[in-house]
Amino acid sequence: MRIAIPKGRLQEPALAVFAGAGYDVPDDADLKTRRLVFDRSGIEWIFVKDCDVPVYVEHGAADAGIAGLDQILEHECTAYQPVEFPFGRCRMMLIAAPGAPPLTKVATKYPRITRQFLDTRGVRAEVVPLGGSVELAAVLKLTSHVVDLVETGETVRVHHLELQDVIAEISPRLIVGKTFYRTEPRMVRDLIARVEEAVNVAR
Amino acid sequence: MRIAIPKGRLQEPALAVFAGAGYDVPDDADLKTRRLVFDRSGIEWIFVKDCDVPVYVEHGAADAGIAGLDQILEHECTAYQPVEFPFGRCRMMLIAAPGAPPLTKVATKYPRITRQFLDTRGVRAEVVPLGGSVELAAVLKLTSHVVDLVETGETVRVHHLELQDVIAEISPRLIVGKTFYRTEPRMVRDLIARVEEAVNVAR
Amino acid sequence: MRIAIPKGRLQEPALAVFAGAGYDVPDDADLKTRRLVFDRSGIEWIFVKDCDVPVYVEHGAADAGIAGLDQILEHECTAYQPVEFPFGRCRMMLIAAPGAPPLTKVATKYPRITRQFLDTRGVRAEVVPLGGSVELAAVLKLTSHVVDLVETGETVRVHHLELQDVIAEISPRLIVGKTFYRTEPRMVRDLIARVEEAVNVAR
Amino acid sequence: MRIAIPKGRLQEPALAVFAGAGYDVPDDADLKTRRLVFDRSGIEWIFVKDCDVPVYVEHGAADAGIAGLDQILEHECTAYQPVEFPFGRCRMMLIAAPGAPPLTKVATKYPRITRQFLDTRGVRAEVVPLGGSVELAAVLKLTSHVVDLVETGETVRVHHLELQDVIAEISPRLIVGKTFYRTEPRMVRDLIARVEEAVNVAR
Amino acid sequence: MAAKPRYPTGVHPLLPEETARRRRIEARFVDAFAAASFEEVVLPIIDYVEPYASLVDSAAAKQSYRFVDREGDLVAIRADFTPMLARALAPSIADGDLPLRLFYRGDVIRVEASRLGANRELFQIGAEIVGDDSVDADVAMLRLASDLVPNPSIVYNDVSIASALIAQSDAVREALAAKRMTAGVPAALRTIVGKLISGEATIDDVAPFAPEAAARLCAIGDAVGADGVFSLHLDDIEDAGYYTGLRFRVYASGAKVAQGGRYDTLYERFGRRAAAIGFTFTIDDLD
Amino acid sequence: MAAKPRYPTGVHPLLPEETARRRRIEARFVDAFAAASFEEVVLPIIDYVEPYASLVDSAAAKQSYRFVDREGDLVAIRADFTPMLARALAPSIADGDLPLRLFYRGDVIRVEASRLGANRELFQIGAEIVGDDSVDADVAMLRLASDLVPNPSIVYNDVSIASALIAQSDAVREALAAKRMTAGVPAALRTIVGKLISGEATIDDVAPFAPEAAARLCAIGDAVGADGVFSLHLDDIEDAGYYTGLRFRVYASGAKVAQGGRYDTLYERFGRRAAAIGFTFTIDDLD
Amino acid sequence: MAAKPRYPTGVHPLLPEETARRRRIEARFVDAFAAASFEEVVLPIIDYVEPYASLVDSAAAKQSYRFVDREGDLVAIRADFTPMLARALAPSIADGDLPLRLFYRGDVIRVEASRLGANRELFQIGAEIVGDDSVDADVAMLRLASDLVPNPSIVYNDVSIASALIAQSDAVREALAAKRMTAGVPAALRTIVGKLISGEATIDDVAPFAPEAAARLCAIGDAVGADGVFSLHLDDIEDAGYYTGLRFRVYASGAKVAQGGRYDTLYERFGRRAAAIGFTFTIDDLD
Amino acid sequence: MAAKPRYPTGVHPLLPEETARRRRIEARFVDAFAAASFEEVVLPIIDYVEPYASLVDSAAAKQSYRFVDREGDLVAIRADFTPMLARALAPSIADGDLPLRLFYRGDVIRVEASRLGANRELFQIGAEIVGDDSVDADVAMLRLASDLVPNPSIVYNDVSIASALIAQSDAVREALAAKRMTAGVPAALRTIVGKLISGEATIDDVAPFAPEAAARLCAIGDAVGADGVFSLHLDDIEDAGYYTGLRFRVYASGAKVAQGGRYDTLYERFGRRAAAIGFTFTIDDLD
Repeated sequence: MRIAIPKGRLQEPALAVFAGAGYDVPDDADLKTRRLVFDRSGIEWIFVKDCDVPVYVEHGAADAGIAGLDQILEHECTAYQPVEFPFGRCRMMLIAAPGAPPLTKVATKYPRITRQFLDTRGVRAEVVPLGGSVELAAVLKLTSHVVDLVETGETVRVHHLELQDVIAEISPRLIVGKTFYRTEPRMVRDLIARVEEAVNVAR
Repeated sequence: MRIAIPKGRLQEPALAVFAGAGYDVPDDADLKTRRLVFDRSGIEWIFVKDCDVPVYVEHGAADAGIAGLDQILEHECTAYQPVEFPFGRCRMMLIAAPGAPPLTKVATKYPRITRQFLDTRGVRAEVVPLGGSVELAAVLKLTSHVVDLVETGETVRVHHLELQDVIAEISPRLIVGKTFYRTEPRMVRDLIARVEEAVNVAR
Repeated sequence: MRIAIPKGRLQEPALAVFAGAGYDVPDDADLKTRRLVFDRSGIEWIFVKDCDVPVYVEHGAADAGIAGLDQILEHECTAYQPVEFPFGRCRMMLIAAPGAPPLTKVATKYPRITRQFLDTRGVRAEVVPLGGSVELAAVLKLTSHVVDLVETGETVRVHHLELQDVIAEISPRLIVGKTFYRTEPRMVRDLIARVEEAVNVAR
Repeated sequence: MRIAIPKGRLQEPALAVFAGAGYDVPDDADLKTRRLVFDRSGIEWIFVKDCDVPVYVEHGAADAGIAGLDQILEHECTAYQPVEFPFGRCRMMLIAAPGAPPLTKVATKYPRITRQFLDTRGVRAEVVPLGGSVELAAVLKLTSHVVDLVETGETVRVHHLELQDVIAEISPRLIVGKTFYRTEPRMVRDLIARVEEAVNVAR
Repeated sequence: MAAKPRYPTGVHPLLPEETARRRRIEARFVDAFAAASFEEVVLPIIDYVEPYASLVDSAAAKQSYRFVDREGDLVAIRADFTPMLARALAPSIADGDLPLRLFYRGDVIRVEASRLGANRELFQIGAEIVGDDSVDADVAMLRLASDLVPNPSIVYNDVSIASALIAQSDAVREALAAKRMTAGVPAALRTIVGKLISGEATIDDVAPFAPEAAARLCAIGDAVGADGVFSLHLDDIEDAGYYTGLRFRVYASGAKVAQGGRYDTLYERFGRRAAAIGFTFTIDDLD
Repeated sequence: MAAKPRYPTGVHPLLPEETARRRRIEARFVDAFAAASFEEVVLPIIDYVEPYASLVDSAAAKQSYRFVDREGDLVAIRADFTPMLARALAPSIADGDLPLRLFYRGDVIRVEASRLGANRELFQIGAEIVGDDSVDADVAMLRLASDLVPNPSIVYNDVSIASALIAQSDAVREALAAKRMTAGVPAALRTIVGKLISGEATIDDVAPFAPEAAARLCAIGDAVGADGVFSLHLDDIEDAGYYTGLRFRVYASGAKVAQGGRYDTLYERFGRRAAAIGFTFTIDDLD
Repeated sequence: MAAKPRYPTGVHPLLPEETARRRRIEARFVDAFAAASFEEVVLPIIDYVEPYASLVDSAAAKQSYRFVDREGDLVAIRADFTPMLARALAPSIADGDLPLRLFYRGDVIRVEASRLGANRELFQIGAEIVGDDSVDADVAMLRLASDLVPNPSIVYNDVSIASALIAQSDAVREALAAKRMTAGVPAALRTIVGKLISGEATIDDVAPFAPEAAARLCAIGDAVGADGVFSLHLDDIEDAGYYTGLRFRVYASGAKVAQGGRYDTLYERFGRRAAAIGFTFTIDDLD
Repeated sequence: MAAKPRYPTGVHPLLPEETARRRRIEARFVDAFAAASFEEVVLPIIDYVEPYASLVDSAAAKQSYRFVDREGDLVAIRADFTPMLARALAPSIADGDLPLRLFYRGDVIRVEASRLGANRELFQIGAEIVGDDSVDADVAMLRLASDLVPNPSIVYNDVSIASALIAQSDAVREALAAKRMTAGVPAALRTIVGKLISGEATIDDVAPFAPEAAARLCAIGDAVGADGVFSLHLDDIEDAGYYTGLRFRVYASGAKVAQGGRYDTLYERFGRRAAAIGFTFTIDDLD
């Protein structure tokens, strides 16, 4: 079984969950190395960028993994989501540039979600996909709005941006590939049960 | 005039060029702060992710900037490219997974370029856009191939991947927005002349 | 008011009806001349080929006329049909060539009706429009079938053809153009009333 | 071999040609009967409406026949036309209604030819197919123009119509079906040679 | 002069003279609408087919240019303004705004001849009152229509009367469509249907079957009068389509030049309840 | 308020306020054109693709809505007025008519974003002089363009200069396109190309390569002056397309609002030799 | 060697080697079907969209090539065999003929990637029994499917069980889709839904909600056994679509290679009541 | 029995009986081709229109289903195998491979009746030798074609003869097309054209105009003989299309069942020089 762990803000809590579930996860020493793949008692742990986890699972290159709903939706990932985690929750929001100009261009790391949101709203606006800070794009008037995740709202305040609309409530989930789910039911049942258990204990 | 500097591997040489051209660029102290926008003697320096520079210039949110040809092509950016830089050169290549399996899936940070490359080759293969390491994708058999930049080829060797095809020679360029170029000819001429000068001196 | 009379088998009964309705119709002497247009006490009588009556009325070149349902349907004529006549009734039928071969080609003077009939039956067959005798076409094996009007069925028997299907019951009607009907209600009411009267008397 | 003879104005000269070519054609006695098919020394003579001759030959239901160019074109008949006859020549013309109104509607027995003529002229006009006299249609203002054959021009003068444009020079031709031409070359050669001979003699 | 180029069915360019003529006509209508304080809206030349699916029968649908766009959606070139206006307006209407007086202009393009008719590009100008279901609105629109052409003859009726009868037996539809009594018409309806066909029917005759409609028609009749411009045709059931009440046609010099009526349920289909009445004039460039 | 409906890429309705704004802009242009005695023509919203095949590169072609009509012909929704005007006019022009001063207005609809640009419905108004190849016509159109927007900045050039150089070596095109000298540029041209790129080039510098164009540019320059509104950019080779001589762009408040030039061979392609110069303004409803 | 030509999304030629491979696979299936006395039918590569409108959700519809034909009808290139077979067969079936054992083969062409999946041309071979609603037919088809690939793993279920639960609360659908209990699931169903999600659910657990389906599954289970080839997944509710009872998927070497089930109401939609069960194997040329 | 459904022009399903018949015919051809060591290729059911633009006249193009795909490219459903085979093969051919013996089978779908002909779905099976320009190849293909149907009558000619004459005067084309001498034919050619039309022409008569073709025809004639199966028709110039030399048609029981010939320049258009000769049989399901 190969499990994908998202690097970045979700990595630590994710590993904690699996550790709590009694899995032999890579330790800090391992993680200090530049390696990204670890075999631990029959399970292969791979560390990939958070946005890539759904891709690995969808393609069956990983059997399971932990991914935020933002990335699951953006990739239209069809994997099952048997466990939702209490940590790392936030909101995806539509945010206006200082002075809240009319909505004409939206900078975002989530072009697909943003496009769908605008379409359902019937808004004719251009989506500008960015790799880096989208708040900066609003500040520099590249776009009239941005779509991004909001946790504390600190960044938004600092840049005098304006929260306008909640697009989705975001939480991390345990995701399991469909084929793996059907072809290895025992392994899957065990994995889900243990992770659920660990989450409940942690509560 | 607003100039976009790419964060990351090109930032330092880029600033060096402008400094050499006699521009009052933000100093290390500035850069230690988390700020990304600096006004220096009438010029606004903005620091954005490398892949976003062409976007800012194309939309006129920046008048000029420094960007790699990889990002210029991926964004089909139409800005002028009056100066090519001697530093930071590399190649965009098609790389096979260990054992060089038949080409069926390609992981890349450059989906548009990769799609065009495959089409001109008449190859039916799926492009898998990734945000993180694409070499890992090949190692983990997510895809049969990857398209990525190759400088030393070290990563490729380490992962036992196989260089198969050169897609493009990549170099950083000074890019200038078309409207700015036409509406502020004097400023543009001066900028280009000074940057060219600095480059030649550095040679 | 201009009224179109179909030359041929319907001409005599048609004129009889209008005469019975008290209209001053052209007499035999008139009809012996080669003229086709006659002014009689304010009404213009025009004599056109039976298949052209619906065309004149549809285009408003005639205000009313007498036409068989076969021609009304074939021309998809939208005129009102306030009176149906007891004379000149017959059936439009699908008729097979001697030996009733499989249905592959149909000769007919009614291509549009035939096409629709075949489509509703889901039959893939070629429609061969003819100007002359369609029975001959079946006899000479130009087509496997024909669609034509059948009164006594004599022709069919003579040629050893086989009646296979009734497509429509055909009768002549008084037709009145829609615009004329709406813009000259009084004239229309009077015309219809008198013709109906005459028909009922004749019964 | 089955040969199609057009009833009507071309019937007599057509039979004369074949008689002159030494063929044993049906005589007047035959023609007085209502029969339409005659076997004479191995050749089957069929008498069909002039507009149907190209249809019979195109479908191979007749091997050869005599047809006017007007009908050949209207049916886009692909048969070979090895002999052109000196008799029965005329012109297909565009004719305006009295007073020559602007061209908006054209009544005709040749809808396909008329459509093509109007298209090549880039004229937006409605084609109104009629079965009967098209001159009458112009007189009665059903249409602004008509397309019809003109021999002496008498009818046109009588109705005060106006000849406007020659669409095609029309002459009757001997037509031979392509498959028959290729599969029975000897018969074909003999037929053509004899008919040509007869035509030249007649001159 | 070179041969004139051919254009796709339903379109053609207007050269200066034709354009001037077109613009003059437009101006006359636009001024009249402005004077009656109607505001203009512009409707798109193409739109999705799906939102209108329930409104358009397949025969009519096939008369418009339709194609699949890059997203795989079926799109059609504008062939009828009224439903487009409802779809465009419905979401933006605030209660305070109503009633709205709007007009629009532009080409509708049909790819298919309707029956014997020619393929024609049709330039249309129309007006509509949204959010007013009063008889006054009916009368206002009838009067406005009658002012737009010289010597008009306007035929009107209320579609709900015929629908009430047809609801009882579909044979009524055939009889009224052919203007001929048919065997199928139930005994109970033969008298009224007969009167409708023969044209003898009065409002009192139909009142029992559709009291409200009858009352409205009376009120309208009183208001517009019967001075030869307006005439009530109770047997007229053509093209009821999405119309729910008053239905009328405008004839001038022996040809139909406009048609309209009331469609109080149309806006609902696009998410906003609002009564509406409108008409559309067609300036056929061929005539 | 219900959710706003979505419309196909490139179109959307204009509600009263937007429509009023659009009509105001139209009126301003129409009055200016009328004052300069230009006459209006109306061009069809769809046309066949084939007649324009030689004019449109496949990339541009794919930016317009295209579909196969009932006759099986490939049809496109209007995406560029100028060639349509030539096709519509060419057959009807009589020698006596020339020169003609014409204008047109309407939407062009693009299905595909051009590069990073958004999908936008573009309302365009343009004018053209047909049958006058004089410098006076060039100047007249430049002046007319400059009168239509406040504080315009107009950049102009003659495409035949660059073509003359590119004819000698295709490397020149790349160099001028990138604004960077490349190895490929032949020695004989390095000086002039260098000057063009660096912006030092004067008319005298280019005269040897394209004497006529140089002479015309001088005459034009003398006429329009260099008062800050008009500036000559000899290195500008963008979108030469079907242009044959003068080429210009109008900028206002830092954005391109119009472009135009001379296309003396365009009418020929549609069967009628006639010089022509025109420009098109784009009023983007998003801005 | 010249550059390989590009082909439209979803198609490509097969050169001799690939063709030979394809024909070998075909032959293996065809022989197996013939041995089980299934007869072949050939289905058209294009068909009208309208007859299937009620069967295909718009998302799926957009995955197929669709275009408007010369008559103005919307046509699609084949993207799913099963409904086409029903439409083609329904009118011709005489009672005496039933049950029929039929098979078909050919490409289905999809223009759009489904989610992350690639655009792929899919060669499919399928079989169907029409007019037999017995458990024996279910078992026969399951066994036949299991004989067509080495070491298959077949997951089966009955869609009517989940539908019975979902009928009581739509929240059940979400829970079963995500495999996670959600707040919305009503108390009365939390136990069974929980068991289904956790995989503890037995046939006895679901019997109260869908007795017939439960009984059938028992019978099927007894017949096919649980030898590791067949396993019952009561929580499996994917792609119920037009299926009415048994639903199964065939996995081989870790990938899904076939799917099928029972659709006893499908033929009715095309005018002929007839139970039917079938499956379709997909041979992806990329793998 | 319910009413049979209607299908789009050019397609329809085959029920078991028809399918069996179709498969039997296929098998007969496939065996014959295999025996002559031809290998099968599979060609896509749709392809871009553009690569074939120079090969297909617009009339023929409009006989096939054409539509614009999601990328905005014009796509057509297969209507002719030969050029598709060339496009598919050209890039992959290595010199060592040649000559190649290939065959293919499948439907071609035409949306439009050709003239009086019916709309028909045509199932075609064809074979081709690539990379062999010898007379032996010509003879081999003629013989192979003659073995595939009982009592065939094969008419052959070399298109280059007529082209040589037509090159001197286009009037020759008309004369040969109508089979009637016309005034336009230049004096110098009247004798030969006359002989061709009258059928008296011999190879010696045409040799002066096209020596090579004449020589080839002699060689072919000697090889295939004149036993009543093969006959030379020097006047046959139908559908020369992309053919460059030998052209032949196969008739059986009074109908044309196949046609073929040599097209030595076709592969070049797709980037690979290679001579080729092939033929295609059509099994019309209506007959």
